Amino acid sequence: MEVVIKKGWSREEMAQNIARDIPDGSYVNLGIGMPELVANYIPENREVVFHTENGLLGIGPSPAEGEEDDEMINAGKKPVTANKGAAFFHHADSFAMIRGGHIDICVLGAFQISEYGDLANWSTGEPKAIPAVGGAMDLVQGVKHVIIITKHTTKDGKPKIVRECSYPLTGKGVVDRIYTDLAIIDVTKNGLFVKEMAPGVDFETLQSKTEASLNQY
Amino acid sequence: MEVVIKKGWSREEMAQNIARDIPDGSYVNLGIGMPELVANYIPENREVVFHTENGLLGIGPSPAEGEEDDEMINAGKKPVTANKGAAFFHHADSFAMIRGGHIDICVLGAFQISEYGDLANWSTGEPKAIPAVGGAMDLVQGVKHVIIITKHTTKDGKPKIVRECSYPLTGKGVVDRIYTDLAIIDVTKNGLFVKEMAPGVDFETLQSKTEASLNQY
Amino acid sequence: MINKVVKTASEAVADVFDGAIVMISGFGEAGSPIELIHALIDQGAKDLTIVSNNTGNGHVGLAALIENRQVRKMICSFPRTAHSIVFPELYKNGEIELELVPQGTLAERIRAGGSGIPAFYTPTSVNTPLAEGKETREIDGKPYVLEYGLKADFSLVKCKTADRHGNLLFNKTARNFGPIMCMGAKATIVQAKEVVDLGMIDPEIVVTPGIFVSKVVEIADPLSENQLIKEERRYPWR
Amino acid sequence: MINKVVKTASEAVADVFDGAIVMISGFGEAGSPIELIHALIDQGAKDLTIVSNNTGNGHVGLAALIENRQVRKMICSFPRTAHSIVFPELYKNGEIELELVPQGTLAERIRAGGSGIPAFYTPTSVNTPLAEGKETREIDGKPYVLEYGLKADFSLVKCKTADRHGNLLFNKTARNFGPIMCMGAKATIVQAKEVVDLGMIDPEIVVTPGIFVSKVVEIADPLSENQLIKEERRYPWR
Repeated sequence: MEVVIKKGWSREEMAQNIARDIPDGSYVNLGIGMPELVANYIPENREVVFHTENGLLGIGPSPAEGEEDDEMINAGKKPVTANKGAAFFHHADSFAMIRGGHIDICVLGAFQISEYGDLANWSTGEPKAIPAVGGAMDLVQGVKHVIIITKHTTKDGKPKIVRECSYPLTGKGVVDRIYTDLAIIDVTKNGLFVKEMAPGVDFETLQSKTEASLNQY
Repeated sequence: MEVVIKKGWSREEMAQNIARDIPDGSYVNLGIGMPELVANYIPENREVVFHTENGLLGIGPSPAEGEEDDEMINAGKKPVTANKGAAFFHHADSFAMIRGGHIDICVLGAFQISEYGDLANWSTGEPKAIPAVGGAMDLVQGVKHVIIITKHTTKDGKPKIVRECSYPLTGKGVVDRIYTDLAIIDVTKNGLFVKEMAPGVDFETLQSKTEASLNQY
Repeated sequence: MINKVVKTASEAVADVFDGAIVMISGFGEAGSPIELIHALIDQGAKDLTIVSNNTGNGHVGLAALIENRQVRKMICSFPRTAHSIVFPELYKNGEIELELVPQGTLAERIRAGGSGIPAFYTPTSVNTPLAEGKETREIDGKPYVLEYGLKADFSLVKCKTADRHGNLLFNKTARNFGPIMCMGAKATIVQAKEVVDLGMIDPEIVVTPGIFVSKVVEIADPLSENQLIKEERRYPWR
Repeated sequence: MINKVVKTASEAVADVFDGAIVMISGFGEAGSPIELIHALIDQGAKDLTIVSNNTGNGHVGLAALIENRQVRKMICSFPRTAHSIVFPELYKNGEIELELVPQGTLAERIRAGGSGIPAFYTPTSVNTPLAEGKETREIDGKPYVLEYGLKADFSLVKCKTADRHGNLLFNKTARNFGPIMCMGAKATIVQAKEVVDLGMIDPEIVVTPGIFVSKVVEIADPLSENQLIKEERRYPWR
């Protein structure tokens, strides 16, 4: 009998890993795309309030088909509902929450993260590309804990955790923790520390897929 | 038969003079004390919305005795009511209205006004006095038309309209028009111009009670 | 008497002039005053600078205004959305200007402009290309960027309920930039799903007090951008 | 589960420490959290810096806190009101510090502190003694003063209605500084006339979203400062 070693976490498992680490009572902003998955995995005994920068605290589950409302959407422009205890507000108040340090955690995607916690996630810097920044630069500066969810490498296998970001920065020294398909990595003053590795992943393999130097606790 | 010449306007007439000049549809902030009288004299066919900096647009008449509400007051801490179409808001929004140039007219009292429209109305500068400024400095900078209501001279007959204010300033070059018991005076780039004199007051008398130079239109 | 209610969208936007700075509410497909924008297309004012979070969708509303070549410059945070077709095309051809502003900075600049605050410091965009050429400053040991208040000549805003004083209520996440854009313009033009009698809106729940509003027009059944995009409609209708 | 409701005012203010900066809501006699202040007197934290528009009335509430020598410094706009007796006396004797701030600047500094804006320019106080020693700057040909955001360790706020998430509704002009002080502190402590079940407050009319609130205590029948002053009461009661 052959033992099948599963290499790396799936998208759902990455989201689960993050959800597991979000404390009860947290106020959380989820970026567009993969970060949105996190909402599905909050343990049932925890109450977490989700914020969307377009003016809602207390996002509920997606509406049933046919129940969508054009005027009830999240930052990704997808239809949402509101939980009990929700509140609507305008954009300046919404970013007062973000910039003012009132949101506990945000989960964002990334193009690159440097070993100093620099983040690049808004522009590839290509001359023909249309730049679009949204709320990312506000989130990384204002939110207490900035968490990244990303595949460990690009589609063509290049490291996303690098010594220095080559793409335009979203913020310098802003990332607190990185959740990839291969590992969970803390960004500390003393460098990157591997907190956990996916089943079947060893430190050497992980380092080989990472440009920046990794440390073990 | 002797002709009795009435010298100067009463407090009520001064307030009436101002009320007469407030256009229909204006948003108006009234200072504490004599300015508050203006609200009583708005002609019936005009709709004027009164603002109080402690968070209400649409102040209505004073409540009947026994109907007062501790939590329904104006900036002078006096009980008020709210008209139809009123709105409550917090202090930052209230001063956004003031500082942002959204209020058409404010009516304030004065210790001194200079011929350049400088206003002193918050402190006599006495070393033992407790300074208190409130919203006066915001009003004079932000409101479109700053109007002063004041006796022409102090209790002991000294001019209040002076060449230069000796009291600490509330704002420099901020006053647009002065309504006193003796005259209505415009503050212009070319100096003070007398728009109207009270019955029985002549220009010479008026100038003799005014330190600054007055001009006639 | 104060009566800010006008009868038609065309009457509401009649004063918009060539070269004006115009704020337009909305985030994605929620809260965009589509009837006011279409009236502005009919009216024809050109060389406009538009302040709006996005650049419009499909070929209707803001996208149609851009397509009709009435817009010289966009000030926005996210010009590239799923249904944005018109702006990217013009931008790549160098036919429209873009001032890219982080979303929170955009919101704060609009609020500042409406609040008499000419400039403020913010941590957002520090050490990024969007801070290049801007004044930075250390306060309590942390770096900040100086940003300036934004003021518009006109704001076009969509809301749920209005009265003749211009007191407004909004609907869910269609509130977004509406209330601050009402503050930020010399003249604020609002389309409301319903205009109610004065006194029908509880003073405790007013979101935008009438002082921030110049004109109101009732549009009882506003078009849905989503629907128009699905149907591939274009404005002017053809 | 999120439950910010605590049982007593003493429990609510238990964490206030010596030397803390504390914002206290209210304007004149409206909106002052008198039960929370009295609990703070019982608790005894001293050397406090208090941010509040006025300096309290008679010998109760904020005035009693000052009289009990727990306050080192007041940051306020109008320290001299009809019923303010305690502060003027101490101030004349040099026993309490005063930072006098124009009311709109006070409000804006509190909002800025709570919004991550470290500093902003304002026209208010330009060319007056209150601008002395402050940086000024010309923007578009007009002079402005640089003012800094205010942040507190605690805010004590009174409101009408709260739920267990800390969503708040206020009552009439007792709203005043409450909502911005909720934003401006690391820990915001609220006394509400009623605590209602989650879901009872319409999300469209929430004035202060719960994210800005740390603790809520229900005080169903708060004392009236006006009444206490008429009765010449003093706290601690004697």
